[in-house]
Amino acid sequence: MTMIRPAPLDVERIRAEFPILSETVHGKPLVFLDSAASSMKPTAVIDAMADTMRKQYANVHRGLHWMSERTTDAYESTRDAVARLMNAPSRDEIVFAKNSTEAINLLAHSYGSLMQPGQAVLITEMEHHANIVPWQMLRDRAGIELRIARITDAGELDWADYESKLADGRVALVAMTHMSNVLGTYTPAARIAAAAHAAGAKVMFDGSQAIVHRRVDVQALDADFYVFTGHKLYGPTGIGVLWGRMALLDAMPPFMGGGDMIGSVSFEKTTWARVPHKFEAGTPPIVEAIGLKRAIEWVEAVGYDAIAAHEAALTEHALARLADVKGLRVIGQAQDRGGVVSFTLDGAHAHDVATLLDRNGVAVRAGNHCAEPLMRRLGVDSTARASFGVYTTLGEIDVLADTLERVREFFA
Amino acid sequence: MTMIRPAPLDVERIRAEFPILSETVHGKPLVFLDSAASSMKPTAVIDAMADTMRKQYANVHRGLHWMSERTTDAYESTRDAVARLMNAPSRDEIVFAKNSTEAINLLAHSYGSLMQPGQAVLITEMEHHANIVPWQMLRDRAGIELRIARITDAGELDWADYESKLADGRVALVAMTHMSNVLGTYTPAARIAAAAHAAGAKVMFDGSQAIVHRRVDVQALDADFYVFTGHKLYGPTGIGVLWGRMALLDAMPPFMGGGDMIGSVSFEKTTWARVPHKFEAGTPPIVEAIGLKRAIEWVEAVGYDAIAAHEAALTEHALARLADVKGLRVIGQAQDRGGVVSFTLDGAHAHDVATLLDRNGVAVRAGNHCAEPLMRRLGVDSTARASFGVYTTLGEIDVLADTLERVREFFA
Amino acid sequence: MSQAASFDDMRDLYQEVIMARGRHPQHQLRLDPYDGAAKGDNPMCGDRVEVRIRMAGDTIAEAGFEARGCAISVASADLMADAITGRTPTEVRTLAERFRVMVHTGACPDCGPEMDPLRPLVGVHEFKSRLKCATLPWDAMLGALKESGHG
Amino acid sequence: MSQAASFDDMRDLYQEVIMARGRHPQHQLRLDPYDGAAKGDNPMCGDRVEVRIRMAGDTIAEAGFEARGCAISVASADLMADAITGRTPTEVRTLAERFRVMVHTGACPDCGPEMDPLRPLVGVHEFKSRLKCATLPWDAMLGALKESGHG
Ligand SMILES: Cc1ncc(COP(=O)(O)O)c(C=O)c1O
Ligand SMILES: Cc1ncc(COP(=O)(O)O)c(C=O)c1O
Repeated sequence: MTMIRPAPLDVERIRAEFPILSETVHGKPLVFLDSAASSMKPTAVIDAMADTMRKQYANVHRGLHWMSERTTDAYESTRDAVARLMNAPSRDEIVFAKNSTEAINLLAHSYGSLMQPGQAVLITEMEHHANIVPWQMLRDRAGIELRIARITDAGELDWADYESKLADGRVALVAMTHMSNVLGTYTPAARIAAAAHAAGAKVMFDGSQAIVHRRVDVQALDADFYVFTGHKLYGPTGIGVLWGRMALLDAMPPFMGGGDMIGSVSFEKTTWARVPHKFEAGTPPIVEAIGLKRAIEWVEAVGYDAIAAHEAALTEHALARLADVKGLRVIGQAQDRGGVVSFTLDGAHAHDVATLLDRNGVAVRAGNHCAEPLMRRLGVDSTARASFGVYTTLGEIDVLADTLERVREFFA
Repeated sequence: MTMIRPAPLDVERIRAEFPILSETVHGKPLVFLDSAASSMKPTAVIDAMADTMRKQYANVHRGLHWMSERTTDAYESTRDAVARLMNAPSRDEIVFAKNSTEAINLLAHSYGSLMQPGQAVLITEMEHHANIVPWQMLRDRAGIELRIARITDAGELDWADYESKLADGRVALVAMTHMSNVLGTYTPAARIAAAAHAAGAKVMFDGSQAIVHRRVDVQALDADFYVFTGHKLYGPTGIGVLWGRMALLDAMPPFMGGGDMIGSVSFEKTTWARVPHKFEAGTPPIVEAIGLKRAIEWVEAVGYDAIAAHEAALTEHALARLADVKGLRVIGQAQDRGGVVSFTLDGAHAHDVATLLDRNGVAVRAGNHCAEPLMRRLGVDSTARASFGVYTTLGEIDVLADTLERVREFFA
Repeated sequence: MSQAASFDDMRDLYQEVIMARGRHPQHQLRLDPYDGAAKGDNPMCGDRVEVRIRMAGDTIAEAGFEARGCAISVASADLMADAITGRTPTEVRTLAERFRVMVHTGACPDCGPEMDPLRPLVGVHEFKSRLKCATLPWDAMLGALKESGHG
Repeated sequence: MSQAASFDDMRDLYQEVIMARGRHPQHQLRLDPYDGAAKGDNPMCGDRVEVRIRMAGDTIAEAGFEARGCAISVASADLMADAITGRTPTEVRTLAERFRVMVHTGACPDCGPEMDPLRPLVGVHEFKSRLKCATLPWDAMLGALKESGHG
């Protein structure tokens, strides 16, 4: 067991902002190590949403009255916050969707419809289903080839394989995770984008996990599209983001049709509104957008430097503690990794492990983590996964490790 | 001016449950007559959402741990509430989307993909853009004919025209509003469904407005699909519902791909989960579903009989009071109508009317109400629209009418 | 419930000239022949305006518009037509920018007497949702200028 | 932070026979020849089971399964194979229904001694998210029965 190092941020002060963390489960304090599935919400976010509904709410973009004006301002100002968060060149490039999954489906439908048979989309073996299935559906619908870049046994992108799959210049889009939700691997996004561009491909990063743990700068990465989801970033469910370069978004047809996304409508011919509205049909998740803005402000106030340092310390501690549990195998050995640790335990299936951990108040996820092809690649049926947030403590990781020792004994 | 009749429900008690209604606007008490755009939320709904995030939250369908189990139960129980609300035969037929617009787009993509060139979709002249544009996109994508049933000058479905457009048996789907958001017209849904079925067509009702004001029974209507949106039914933004008959949903391909909607995933071939999950890709609007359930319970507790009676009284009073305003013309004279009244005022454009009303605290909507083809049919550019909710009072309608008198003078 | 509607303060927005021009615009006409035309759309509320311009050498000889909109947008289009007639494209673009600043902020430090005819619209800055009504004709006019080859 | 893990109460779920059968199932084999086969999938967690049955006249002569899953699902499949062998399809369907009731409610008023071998799974009713682990093999088995023409 390694030394417990002082946390680089005031975890206890942060924990006090998350009311749910003082709940108990089966009579035990909740040790929530499932933040990669969805994070808990700070009071600031909860209050921002409730206050909106209590004090200043109406539909947006439609009313000339005070409530609608103010709510529109609040809703629209989230675009500024998101643009600042990811250093997007323009607020108008921020498109709201309901989650990462919808954002990727939007891209697969809309950008996908501009691709020609014979062109390819290149993903990797370590994608979440959200970044596999939409491209399979595009393949089956439009005759686009789906290519899969391999990963190494350590769980990193196999660079030679990646380059070879770009080599013939037929890849129109690289769609890759920026951080694996199973292995914790950060992919070298700037290098990936450069290679994609050199081969004539555009690149989309699935930042659902990445943006939770580290500052993302889409211009520094030279990305073309970037996607994330609110509920993992300490924000509400029901809202996600697609960022794209204006020139690309501008050339893309809409995905869904309805109110707010039109220029003018006649039965014969309908014209589209400008980006981003073209992609936002219907009443948007208004209260959720307002909550997301508050979540972004909250994350910025804590600061990505502190978050990244904190989570690096947690991950290091977790890897050290878990290494001491007999029969425990950590899945994924990437050099550059975030706060997610998957593992298997000899003699105990991941579900059984998770059930016992839960009995002791420890929430982890077990299963294939919406990454079945990755499981197959790794030669496992399922793993247990502990994932960390800004509120996770080193002590909670000790509870995990100690409990895993008892689980091992239980199944021995 | 007609007599003020006693309201059939205790409006003041109900108003006390909507904190926003005690806000002021430009120093005047808020008179919120824009509920058809989006309704205000009762404390019960706000608290249900905040409490979820404060006490019992995690991602759903994925965790074996307590928080995830309980949150999954809460999320899934909303299906039971919705099924009860609309008397759906099975909870498994309740599909969550982010709003009505997504629900209709889902249908247009998925059910639409089963249609053959030569088949037609039949809508009406009085649809919201949400029930026009998705079908235009299907038409342009797949060579499906789009037919438009006419309305009468009174703003009712032109029955002869409707029947004649069904006559050749090539209509695969009738997609019609159950209540117009501009005219207030209730369409005779059961008769419409019977005629559609007789002609071999399925029928979808856009109940975005209808279900707010009256009890809906999809079995009694003999509907095939029914769509509504949470934020108009005193519920959260970010959640809507598609109900469909199981046999139809079962035969439909998925719309979006991702987590939660799969059976198993391999790069070669992916299989789909069962209905309703097949249509719910990604992390759903969890907190919003829980809020919607509370909204439904709240509406049921007030009772549709009381709501319908209250709104009928409001509408009657509004029509009487507005008839006395010189130069004011009410648009839409349907026999069977709900709590929405559109009008124009001679010598004053609807926007100018709305701005002045707003100065006096009265929130109405002005414009084309996402129904541009209907405006063209009616020969107007725009209208002002007052719409009523369960919390609207007869006194508020008097404020509207009195203020309109002053607006008329202002522009005289 | 008694809720007195006193619209006195609304005269800041609806100044007399705006009421008059909104009701009886002087340039609401379909200019023909013309050198450039463009449409402006505000899909959120249904406003629409088409602006046409005719050039004489390097100045705008005449401007006309067809509008479907409120008093603010019609008056704005009409006053704009006054203001741009006889000016060069460069002057007009400067006017457009100053107008934008004026209606957004309520002030215009750089404005000279050439802006005087447009000043009645200054009240719009307090009505955020009506800004678009005032600026829509200007956007269309800049489009028409572009189409005429002077953009 | 000290959080004692006492798993004594977990023996209700993980009874000895479940631990034993989960680790060393007796019917985990690829039955061939067979009369009916079906797969069960729990996509939420990645469990998968395939059940095969061989009939002898009107009774199930043998059942075998291949499973990828937890102790509960493997033990449930294994105990199921014991319980259904030698029984008619009608009897098996009754067993399946009683099993369903037992694991959902923790009680089975209608259960006779034929259910005794399955009783160790009663603890599952307190672990809602694990119910599917216990019932997945039964769903697959009913599918196999159907495929064999005895459904
Ligand atoms: C009749 C009708 N249909 C559809 C919609 C669209 O609802 P949403 O914007 O929530 O998708 C609305 C409201 O905007 C409506 O009034
Ligand atoms: C890497 C990754 N991509 C995509 C998603 C999908 O996010 P959502 O379910 O919010 O659409 C997730 C999380 O579930 C994820 O971890």
